Amino acid sequence: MFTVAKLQEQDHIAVQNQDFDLALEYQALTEANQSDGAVVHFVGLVRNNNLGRQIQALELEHYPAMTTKALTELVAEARQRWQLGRIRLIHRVGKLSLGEQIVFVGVTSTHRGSAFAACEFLMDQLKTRAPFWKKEYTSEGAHWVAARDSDRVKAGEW
Amino acid sequence: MFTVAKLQEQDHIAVQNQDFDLALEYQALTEANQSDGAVVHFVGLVRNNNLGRQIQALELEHYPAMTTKALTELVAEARQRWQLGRIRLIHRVGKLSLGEQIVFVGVTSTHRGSAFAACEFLMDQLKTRAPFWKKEYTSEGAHWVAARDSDRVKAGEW
Amino acid sequence: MIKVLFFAQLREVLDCASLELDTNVSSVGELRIALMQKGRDWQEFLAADKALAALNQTLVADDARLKSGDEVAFFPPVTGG
Amino acid sequence: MIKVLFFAQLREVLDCASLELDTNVSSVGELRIALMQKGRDWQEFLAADKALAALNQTLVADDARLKSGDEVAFFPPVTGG
Repeated sequence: MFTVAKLQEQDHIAVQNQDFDLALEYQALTEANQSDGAVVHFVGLVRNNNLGRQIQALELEHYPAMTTKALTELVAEARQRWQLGRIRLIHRVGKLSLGEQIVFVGVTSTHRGSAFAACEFLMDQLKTRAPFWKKEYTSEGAHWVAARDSDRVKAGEW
Repeated sequence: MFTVAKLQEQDHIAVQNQDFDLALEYQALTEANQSDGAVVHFVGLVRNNNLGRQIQALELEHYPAMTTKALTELVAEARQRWQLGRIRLIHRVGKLSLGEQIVFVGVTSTHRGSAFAACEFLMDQLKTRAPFWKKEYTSEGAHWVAARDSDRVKAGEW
Repeated sequence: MIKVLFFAQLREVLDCASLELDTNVSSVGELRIALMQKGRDWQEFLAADKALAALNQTLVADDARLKSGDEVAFFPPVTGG
Repeated sequence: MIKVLFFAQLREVLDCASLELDTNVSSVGELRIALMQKGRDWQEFLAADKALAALNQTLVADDARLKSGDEVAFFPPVTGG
């Protein structure tokens, strides 16, 4: 019933505490890759305000045994829908301060339309199907972030 | 009849011979910017193959008096359509080798949907409305690239 | 034997990260209902509209069948990215 | 006096980057037709379906009105990015 999605050699998925370096990610997407003319990056950062609350920090919990599996499936789905070159996806966990990087999705393709679509698809699906949860720390205390209806709608539109 | 679009202080438009550094562009989009949680980048590169032709290099010509004006108008249109943080747009001209960077569009926003849409909108409009022309150098000689119908269709869909 | 995991807010309000259940429930939905008997918080926060379920690390609907040795996780809608 | 510029393939096939025209044409379309009289290549490559026009650095349709001192550019559909 379930087939296990496998990561292609040129793809990279990581769930990690440590920060990532956008320049190195870009290098990994483009070096020795002269066939792809389009690179699209998404970076998600800890912003200072969510629904009117002043954020001081975030804590990201995940379900380790499931996370990589879920992300690998998303990458496989993206590859079924679009002709893509390389895909790199990094999600951080643990405590993150204001302004820190949370997530990176980088996609290359011969044409820009596929790269834009796949990058946004991966983010939209990750937001509803990958087992990460955010806890916000504000001046009024900590609380778990509620899922957004808009994220469910976006993910369903693909 | 025509109003002259003006660039906002946090925006950057450049048409230049020299290369750009993605890491510096990312820094300019994100530093001292704790309100925007989403960053989307597009980079266009010289790829080795276009419609079956083996590319060795590109030459990019432009209409200097018009280019910055056209790009400034596109950025102003993007700002009218979406709530955006910072926008940076760089287009190179002159002779470019295989694998070199041609164009950068970076957009930040509080939410990813706007950043993705504006970045793709800017690229799609630039492809049909900004006065740049590519000449391809192949093993069989040089020729001007023909405009793609698919680019006209994409630009018209916004 | 079924291994059950809880994450995020669910782990906190139930004050439970994991438990093992020797049970003959045959579906994720039956497991959910069995767990909801454990107390008022369990009843409230495990309700099908509040807690998603994953069977062996894949999101499933409540009619997914269970067998001994399975790992089931319950958690709130995800909020990463 | 109208300043006329040509770019890319157009500049190459017409072997002309710019010219100044003392003319009383009143629109971009009339200017286009006047220039098309200059030779076979001009006729072919300045045709409305092959050459876009910009008036004072803004893309315009052929009915855009001209006045002395204007800068008009003709060029093929753009291919940057």
